[in-house]
Amino acid sequence: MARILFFGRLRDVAGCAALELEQCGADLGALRDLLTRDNAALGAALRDQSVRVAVNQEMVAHDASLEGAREIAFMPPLSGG
Amino acid sequence: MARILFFGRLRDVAGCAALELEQCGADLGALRDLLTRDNAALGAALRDQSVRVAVNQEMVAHDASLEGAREIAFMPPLSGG
Amino acid sequence: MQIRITPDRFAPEQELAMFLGDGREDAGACATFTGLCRGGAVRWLELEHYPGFTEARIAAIAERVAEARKLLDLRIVHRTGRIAPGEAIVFVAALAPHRSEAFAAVEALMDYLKTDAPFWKREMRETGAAWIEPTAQDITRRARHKETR
Amino acid sequence: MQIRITPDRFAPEQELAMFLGDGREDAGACATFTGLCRGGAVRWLELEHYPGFTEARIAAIAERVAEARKLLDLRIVHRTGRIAPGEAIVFVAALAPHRSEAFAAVEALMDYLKTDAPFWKREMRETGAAWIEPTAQDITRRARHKETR
Repeated sequence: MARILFFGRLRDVAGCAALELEQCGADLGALRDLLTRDNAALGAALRDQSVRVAVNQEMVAHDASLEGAREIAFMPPLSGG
Repeated sequence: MARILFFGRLRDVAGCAALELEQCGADLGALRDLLTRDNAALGAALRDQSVRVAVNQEMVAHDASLEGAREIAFMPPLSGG
Repeated sequence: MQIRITPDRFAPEQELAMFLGDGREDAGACATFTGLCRGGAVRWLELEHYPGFTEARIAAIAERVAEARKLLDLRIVHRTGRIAPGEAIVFVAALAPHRSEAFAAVEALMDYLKTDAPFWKREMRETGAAWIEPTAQDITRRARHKETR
Repeated sequence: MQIRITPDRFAPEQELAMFLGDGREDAGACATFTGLCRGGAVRWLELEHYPGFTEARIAAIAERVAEARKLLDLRIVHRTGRIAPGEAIVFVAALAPHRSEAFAAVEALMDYLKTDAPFWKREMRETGAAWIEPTAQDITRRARHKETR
């Protein structure tokens, strides 16, 4: 069981802020394929190089393994201040 | 009649914050000579290149004329903040 | 060091009062920055963060800046949620023995917050909503500070 | 724009409150600097100025910086007389649409005040009094800002 979080404009594309998945796949590539199945626009948006990913609140590479992943966050370019 | 002001460490050397002079000389060189007569240390201190001079509250060069001078200020290096 | 992410309005002057309240005698310099919500075409801003993650990331960067600049104290307050024109979005204050470190720390932290802290900002305009992303200038400015990389 | 030279203690947070009080909606950035009297070997500072001349010189420089940086507002408060450790000596605040101008203005004004504003500063130590003059670093820093020359 894993929780997928979408922030900023990715939330608009996903149509929700969070998803609960029984199976999220072995790695981020597999998860993106899974999310693309129902929403092609979301798949494309998640593949953008500007999107950062955190697994269990740690930053990871775009092809990271999802072993032990409980929370996966997709983050478009950040902007505070 | 002119008022001569000494600031910062020049006041310590002059021994006073202000002097009133009937005649202050034609230019700054003459005034410095006049002030040196009674106080050699003050003459040397006033000739230091780091000392700035204002006449009637306007910055002037070290050899400025004192025509119309009512207030002559000798200022050692400045430091606020 | 205090880092606060809050949905509530805050007053920069109260933050400064609390920050300087201790009155340490080894401090010679306090630099601050307050980011304000501009009006005009913008009716309000919406700021979102990633609870837990955002705080942890900012704390890690803040500690590095505090160490690199030998700060005596540091405060960061960042609003989330709906922010109206004229309201403060962010307040950063740095206390140091001398001014160059205090200025450098506040600038480095602001450049970081603008480009790399986990916040997402949306401007609500008459014409609709627009997500705001860092400008090329923001990214160039940020690259100046090795301690926030 | 407000410039105040005062023998009275002042609270930086009150200055910031007054400075931001108008709540203009075209402002996006407020940078401030507070210079504090450090303790340790120093029992107190004595700050002297040249009444009339000091105010006029600071006002002329402040106007040039405000114009060069397109500031929306500017405030400078400077103490004179006897200043105890922990007390504020100087407060500078700049309001601008964007942060780079606000930071640049405050830094330029502080570099000017440290080296070229008509103030004379004496540290009263256990061992006697010492006049403080700008350091080589102060003078180098000041040379960065063409608008205050």
